[in-house]
Amino acid sequence: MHVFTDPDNFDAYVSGFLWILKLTGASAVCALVIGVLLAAMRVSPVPVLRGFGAAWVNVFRNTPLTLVIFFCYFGLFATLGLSLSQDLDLNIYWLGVIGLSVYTAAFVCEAVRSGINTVPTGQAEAARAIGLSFAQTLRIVVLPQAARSVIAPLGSILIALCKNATIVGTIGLLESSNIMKDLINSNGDAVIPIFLVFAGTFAALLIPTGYFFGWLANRLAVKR
Amino acid sequence: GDSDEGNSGTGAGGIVGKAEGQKKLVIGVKADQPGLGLQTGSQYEGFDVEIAKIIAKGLGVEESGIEWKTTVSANREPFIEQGTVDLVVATYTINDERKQKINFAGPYYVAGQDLLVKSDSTLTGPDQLAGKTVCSVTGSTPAKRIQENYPDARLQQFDAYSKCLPLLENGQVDAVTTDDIILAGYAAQDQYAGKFKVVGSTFSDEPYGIGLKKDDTDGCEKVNEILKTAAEDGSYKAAWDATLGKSGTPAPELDTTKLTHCGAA
Amino acid sequence: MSTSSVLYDHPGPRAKVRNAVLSVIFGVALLGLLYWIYTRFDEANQWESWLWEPFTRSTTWTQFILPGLWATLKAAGVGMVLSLAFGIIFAFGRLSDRLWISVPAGAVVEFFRAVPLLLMIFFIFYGVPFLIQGPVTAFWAVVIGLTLYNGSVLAEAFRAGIRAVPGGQSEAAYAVGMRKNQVMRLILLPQAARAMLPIIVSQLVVLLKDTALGYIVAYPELLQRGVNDLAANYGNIIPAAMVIAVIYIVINSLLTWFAGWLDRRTGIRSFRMPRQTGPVAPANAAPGGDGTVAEPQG
Amino acid sequence: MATGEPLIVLDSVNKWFGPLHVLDDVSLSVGRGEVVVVIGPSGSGKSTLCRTINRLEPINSGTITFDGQALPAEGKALAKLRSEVGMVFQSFNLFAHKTILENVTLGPIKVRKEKPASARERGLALLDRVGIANQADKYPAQLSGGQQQRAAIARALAMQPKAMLFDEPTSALDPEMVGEVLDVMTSLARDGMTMVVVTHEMGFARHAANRVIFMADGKLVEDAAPTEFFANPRSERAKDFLSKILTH
Amino acid sequence: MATGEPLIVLDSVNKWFGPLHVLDDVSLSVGRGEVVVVIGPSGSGKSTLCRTINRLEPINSGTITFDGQALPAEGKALAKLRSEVGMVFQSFNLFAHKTILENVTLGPIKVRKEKPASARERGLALLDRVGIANQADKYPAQLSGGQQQRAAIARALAMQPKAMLFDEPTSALDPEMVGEVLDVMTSLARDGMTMVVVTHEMGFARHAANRVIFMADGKLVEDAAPTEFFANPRSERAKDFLSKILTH
Ligand SMILES: Nc1ncnc2c1ncn2[C@@H]1O[C@H](COP(=O)(O)OP(=O)(O)OP(=O)(O)O)[C@@H](O)[C@H]1O
Ligand SMILES: Nc1ncnc2c1ncn2[C@@H]1O[C@H](COP(=O)(O)OP(=O)(O)OP(=O)(O)O)[C@@H](O)[C@H]1O
Ligand SMILES: [Mg+2]
Ligand SMILES: [Mg+2]
Repeated sequence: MHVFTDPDNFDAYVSGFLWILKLTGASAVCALVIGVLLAAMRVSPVPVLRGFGAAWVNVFRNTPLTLVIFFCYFGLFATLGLSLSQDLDLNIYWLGVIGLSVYTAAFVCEAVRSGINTVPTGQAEAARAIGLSFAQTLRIVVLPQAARSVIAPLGSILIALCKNATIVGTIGLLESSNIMKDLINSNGDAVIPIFLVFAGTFAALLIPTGYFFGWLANRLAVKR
Repeated sequence: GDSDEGNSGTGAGGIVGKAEGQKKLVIGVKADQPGLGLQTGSQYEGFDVEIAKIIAKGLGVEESGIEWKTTVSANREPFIEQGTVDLVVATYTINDERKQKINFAGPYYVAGQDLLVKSDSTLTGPDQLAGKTVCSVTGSTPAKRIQENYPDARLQQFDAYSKCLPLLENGQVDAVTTDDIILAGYAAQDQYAGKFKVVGSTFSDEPYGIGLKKDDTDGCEKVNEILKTAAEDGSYKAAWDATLGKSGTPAPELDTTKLTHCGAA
Repeated sequence: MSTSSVLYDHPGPRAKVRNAVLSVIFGVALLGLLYWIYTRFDEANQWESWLWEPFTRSTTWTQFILPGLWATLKAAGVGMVLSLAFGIIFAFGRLSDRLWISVPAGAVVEFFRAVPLLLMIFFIFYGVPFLIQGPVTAFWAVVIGLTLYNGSVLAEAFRAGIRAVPGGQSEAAYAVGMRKNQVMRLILLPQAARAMLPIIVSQLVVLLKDTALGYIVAYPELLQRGVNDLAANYGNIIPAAMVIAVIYIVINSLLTWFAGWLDRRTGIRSFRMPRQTGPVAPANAAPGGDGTVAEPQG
Repeated sequence: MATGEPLIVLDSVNKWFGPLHVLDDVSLSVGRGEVVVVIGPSGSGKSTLCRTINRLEPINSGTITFDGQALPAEGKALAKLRSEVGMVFQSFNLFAHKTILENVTLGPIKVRKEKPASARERGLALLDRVGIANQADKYPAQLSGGQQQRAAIARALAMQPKAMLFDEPTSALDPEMVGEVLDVMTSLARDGMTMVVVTHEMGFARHAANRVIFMADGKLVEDAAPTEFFANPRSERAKDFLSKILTH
Repeated sequence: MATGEPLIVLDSVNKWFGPLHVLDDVSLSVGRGEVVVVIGPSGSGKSTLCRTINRLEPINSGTITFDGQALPAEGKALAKLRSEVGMVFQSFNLFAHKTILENVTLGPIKVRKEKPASARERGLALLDRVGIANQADKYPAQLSGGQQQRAAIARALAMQPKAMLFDEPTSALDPEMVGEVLDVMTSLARDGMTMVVVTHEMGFARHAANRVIFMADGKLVEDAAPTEFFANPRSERAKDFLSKILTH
């Protein structure tokens, strides 16, 4: 444990996880918004929108996140000139957020869409049969019921997102995986304790998160 | 603790014994550094690779008996310690921290940290880096040196130098930093011909060594002998000329008086 | 599209016009955006022929891309087989009546689901050799990492799938005199596997993509060879990344398509997860929406 | 009971699901206050017929008019039409995330823009009429099937519809609950509601219906008064069907 | 028809689901070849009764013997017992991933270790007996409800059971398919099979049963010959129930 009693190392450890948390937080919000929009497109009656949603999902689900993040840096920033901050780290951070968001949004979209599909068709029909409009049907009847069956999968996606944040390290952000690599490089005799501390921190963050979402999903589950 | 559990001891367990007994060696080299260790398909080429071949030959191992293994900066010590490779010739700077874990033969070349900039750049040294963006590899010694000694420079890190170069070309970074010899390798690549220059004011000494197991003193001494011979019979110069020398840089002198004591002292 | 059509009405004449108009507007906007990106890449000289010329040479393919692809497929293939085995074993473990089996199985699954694969692979490569006093090759570091993570996700998918098989199926099996392990093996697992096929396949796609994380231990997979190493030779990193991205998309789509084809061929078409009719026991029958989406690691 | 011009008129209606001809040149008119029972074997198109009347299913050819007007194709007009035609489904389809009372008041409040207070009052009165006023604040899953179906009827009635469509309202129910739902339906019929009822309850057809319609393979095969139909079915199909359904 | 010692004997059986007393001191014996119909309102414990007999549900107190032996608690002996008691469920529960014939032969092959060829032959004969030999290679989802339920009966018969339990075998069926299933059951009864049948089909109870048992709130309220029970139910509960179920 001598590795972490060194204040420099400890600070590095903390800052690594802070980056992970910040990446996760911002990307979770963006991915949720984009994902829901995409899901709305995929169930919309407009063919081009449906096609766009499907293409998005297919492209991002089939590309390694490492490449997506790569394109955010080398495509958006280096080629298209999208600079999000004067600060180097912040710029990488925001590019990472974009990459994580567009990638995760594909999974959110699928979760929401299959959530909508778990609402029995009779519910939408009954809503239309009493004269509710499309928007009302969606808003008052379908989405509230879908939201509840979508919570557990969204929980898994959030957990995966948090772990995926480590991949932003490939474009130079000193998040936990880079920090761990660094510590292991300079403390070859303590590989196992170092790994256990990092893995343990992730486990301590994410296992309860998983149980929380499971609990929430159960609590809100619509009894049929 | 002491690594004397059978397979990793001195003598028969060292590279000399292995080379004699099996006529085979596993050598770790870089795969992504033009001019030094670059993998093209199953072939590796570059100065480090040539040096490795000279050493293998000196140990009595044919080229066909060499198994090349790609190493990256971060996995060189573990590879040696765990016996994944017998030797590492991979832009491997000799320093005290590393000497704790492994043994170094050499140096076969003394590099120094330098900057690669666009041909028309006015940068002349690290002191002018304040506010400029420098690109290097995550967690590498050059990156750390910039962080510590030139904190005003903005440091962009990637997992490979090859990612720095397009940014330098675009102007998104002002300089790429690492050992001059590595930079020279990139500058000499066809596609960048004439675009970049190595600034030429090194700000560190990076004696490149050949890594082997900590307790393989015999092997280390043997390698040093081989290097001495290579300096004398011209094979060292030939290795340079066939690789980094192609860009016109004359071969350096190999100062055989500086060879290590192989942990004997 | 029959699934989504329940949401909105069959379009009338005005709706049809509106949809067409929206289609055109959105389509034009999209094309405009793509064109803008194209020109920006053009301004950055990314379409210059020397950047792309290497891809017309066979050596680029035989020396970089194909060996990388082969390494990727090899790791993914072995990883898939091991993950499925791991998934089945641990799903059964977690469903066991015996606490001393189900609790450790649950802990293992939860732990490996919570640790980033990047850290896992790195540790297997650098840390495990200290434990086993012997080297671990990059290949096995990648494969074992993939197996532990994806196997754990699959274990959860199988478990959810088994629990989603209507209770009546296992009751009927018990009623003809089957033992618990026969019921699991002959009735529950095949149905769960088929019902969960989409999730299993998307998890296998995730697994294939995750081989890209092998870069951290210098495993020479597609991304490493095709982007980093190729660009070290030719200095064309952005075009290389585009080509490699397309290859990933094609391969993963093929995998998805293959699963669909297998699905149809094995006559699964005629198979449908039976619906539980009549009174459902309120207790253990909750085929919730959990685990219906693959976990998008890497 | 039919008075004045008919409320619902189907004229040569055809509908296909892909290659399947589900409604084959169906013409039918239902007068105001009339109760029409539709019977026929499974898959004969009864549900589809029902659903075309409030355009949950569009038709491929022919015309349907309701209260003298052709069915609107979309938009507000269609929503308005639907709110005037109550529909009760086999599987109840109560909104699972709303209480019984909320189920009943949702339409009046959101579609008719009624004030919540008055909608609530009327809702409670309707729940009382179908005999489940004491269940108002429970969720659908907490009710028995019979109670759920009665709530569904109340929900439809809350829109003050001109006609009601029932698609096998009792076939998902436990036998001892069938009676309570049929009782509510019979009282509606007595009060002069125009009703189209798909059902297998021959008892209900006998005493509550004005006409019985027999469908097979998408065709309207017979259309007769109940006494006549049960005593003396004209077609072989109807005879065969009745023999299967009435023996046990 | 009862001959010799009874096949199934329940003695003071009690069962709770948490606080709910689902079987309240139930005693019952079913003789060999006897057909017992169980009726009663929803939730009265009929299914539970049925399921305790092959120990799909364990009981809290009392004893159940089958063919002279107490029900084994677990393991091989329990599996053997279950294979001797055929069970037919309301929702068919055919194995969805196996063809009809595989459904029928799975038990004989995997439990009885019969040779596939002979199991196949017997399976086909049984499918023929229930009238669906031509559906042998289809999957359950491709069959109508009536056909599925007949396949389920064949599957149970394939184990050559000493008794058969039916839990509302016709209540998930379309009305015109009820007859075909009841016909198969009636013929089984005529062939001397010992049967316990939970059903709402009063017709079947009347002509095929030797005894009718009426349950309410977990208690066995009446146990009488069918003619006697229908003509003259003794308890208020039974009267009330019959009135609900027979009026429409
Ligand atoms: N959305 C749909 N898409 C394709 N086919 C459909 C659809 N809905 C119904 N069908 C088919 O149309 C035919 C008529 O269906 P419908 O539900 O109207 O019959 P039904 O008389 O109500 O039968 P049941 O008594 O079983 O309810 C059936 O063969 C059915 O499979
Ligand atoms: N697994 C279970 N856990 C808890 N309660 C149960 C369970 N199974 C049944 N019950 C309850 O036990 C009571 C009796 O159930 P049972 O299914 O035996 O009734 P039934 O007479 O068959 O009713 P139905 O006619 O509706 O099938 C019911 O109140 C039911 O809710
Ligand atoms: Mg219908
Ligand atoms: Mg029951």
